[in-house]
Amino acid sequence: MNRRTQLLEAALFSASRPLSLDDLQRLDPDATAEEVAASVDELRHHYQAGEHGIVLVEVAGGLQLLSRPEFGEAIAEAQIVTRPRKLSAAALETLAVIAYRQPVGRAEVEEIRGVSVEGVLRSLQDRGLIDVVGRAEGMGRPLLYGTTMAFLELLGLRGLEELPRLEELSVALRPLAEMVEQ
Amino acid sequence: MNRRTQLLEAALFSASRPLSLDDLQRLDPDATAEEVAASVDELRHHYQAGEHGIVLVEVAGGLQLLSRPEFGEAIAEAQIVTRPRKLSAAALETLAVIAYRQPVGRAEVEEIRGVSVEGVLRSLQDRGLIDVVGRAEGMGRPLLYGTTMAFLELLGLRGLEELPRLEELSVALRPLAEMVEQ
Amino acid sequence: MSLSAVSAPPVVATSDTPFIVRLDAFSGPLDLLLHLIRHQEIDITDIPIAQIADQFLEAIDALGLNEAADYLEMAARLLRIKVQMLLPRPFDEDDWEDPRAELVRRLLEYEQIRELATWLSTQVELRADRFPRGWVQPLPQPEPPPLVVDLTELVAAVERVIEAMPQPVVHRVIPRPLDVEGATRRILTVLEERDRLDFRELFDERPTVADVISALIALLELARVGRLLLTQELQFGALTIAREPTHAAA
Repeated sequence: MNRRTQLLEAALFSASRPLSLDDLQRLDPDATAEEVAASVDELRHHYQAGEHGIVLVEVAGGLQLLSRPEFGEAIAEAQIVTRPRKLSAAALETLAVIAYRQPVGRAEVEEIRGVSVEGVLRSLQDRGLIDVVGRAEGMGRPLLYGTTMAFLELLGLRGLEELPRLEELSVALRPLAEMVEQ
Repeated sequence: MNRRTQLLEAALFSASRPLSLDDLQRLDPDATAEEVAASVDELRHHYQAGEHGIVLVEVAGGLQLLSRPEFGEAIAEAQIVTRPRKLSAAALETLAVIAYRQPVGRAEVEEIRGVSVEGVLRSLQDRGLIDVVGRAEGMGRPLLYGTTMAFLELLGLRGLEELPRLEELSVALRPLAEMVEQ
Repeated sequence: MSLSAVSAPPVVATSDTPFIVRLDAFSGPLDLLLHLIRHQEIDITDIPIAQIADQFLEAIDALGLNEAADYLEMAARLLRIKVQMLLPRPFDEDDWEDPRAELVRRLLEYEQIRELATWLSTQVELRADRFPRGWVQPLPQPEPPPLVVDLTELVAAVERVIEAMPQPVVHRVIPRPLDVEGATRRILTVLEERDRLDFRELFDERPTVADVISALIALLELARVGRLLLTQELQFGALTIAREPTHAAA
């Protein structure tokens, strides 16, 4: 592979979308269209000789390097692409806020956590740990979230009343208790 | 390349994170550890011959396919990949303290840096570069922080042992020790 | 890093050539202090504290209190060391403990951290030119592994939330010049009424940096001439001001 072909390979590898010939041309503005096409051909040949786990395919938007489909199942089974076993710290914290303050709107959760929680809310909802339980009064009637049965099951609780009460937690929790009363 | 090597190549290619030898072994449970190692060697050779835009590197306790650094600029300029946001001086200093003192509590980081680090800790945690790794004994049982695999990935390190050793720094602590004894 | 972002100040600063430093270019008071020391090629084991303290105060004077909180603590520390340096040394020099020793230790430790931060930054940049696979391939999804969460984790998460809750914002204030004389008068007036008070009682709800620094300088001066006693139980604890017994109220 010459240097230009290597550059195109690196770009096709790192891109999060298929690359058009225009995209590839922009990588090396000095190259002629023929030179770019020749590099693409070289790559296609290299990967299509059946010697590799990767192939170069033409999809709607352009060219893309993909792993060969026959390996998909083995990769999925080894859980190499997806590996969600534990909730992230961000998800746990959001879940904690919702558990203790439900029903609660997104704005309030964001105010407490000091960060945007849109994505986290969606993923908690996808996992069935929280759900929309109503709408608040007032402007925009924002959605209110609460925890689900699955949440209780996950924690092995019979009901929300079995969550540790704030007073029973360490001293660090007192400020929240005060805030809740406000 | 035999079929096993192709499978490993496809898996390394599909994962956007480093894969450990255990991960690779799980792909082909019938293969012996030696066979997996042999396939890895074959791949490494194949990509390291300087013929490709991609290389196989050891990072964060695993193996990862990455594009070759000399193409980074061209790919970023063609807007095919956006380079990650740069870390602020405050974030870098905080990471340095945590990397060397982990597990370490917020108070100690603040003592060393001489500033409040509440916001920085939170944003480093949100970026997945540090995480809570435990709690200290003693009053208030403060949270202890440590660096994550993502931190190693960000730096391209195989492990924490690749961080420079304190003795290698130009600012040695020795003159100080002498001074304190005076 | 931060240093290169600062326009070069004069090599030697005197009272008529004040430092012009952009504080936002510094990552904290230690960074600023190191800059003052290293830029003037001062021997770190023999810091002219009076000169450095003045330059430090000058640099932070323009700050609003909100940004200055971390800097104020350092200012107080410098002023305390400055006073300690003025106290007569014991006859036997071996018994003298250099009041600057702890500060020097912290500065050197911090300088190490800064060097490491630079290394990290270079490393991140090297790495930033190598990209991982950009596209996440949709693959047949196996049964997702069961989630693992327990109550302890949830409780820990609650505590983290509380710890990280945003602090109330103190509004930016317009800087005023220092008024040490006024602060001295106020302290003496209060001490005529009371035997002891907490440092914080000297201020109203929203003191300016100038207020705090003025009071600090006044207090340290009054302590030095023996008009009052300053005590601090813990390193970052409350500062208590007490009347010297010899100046007891009539």
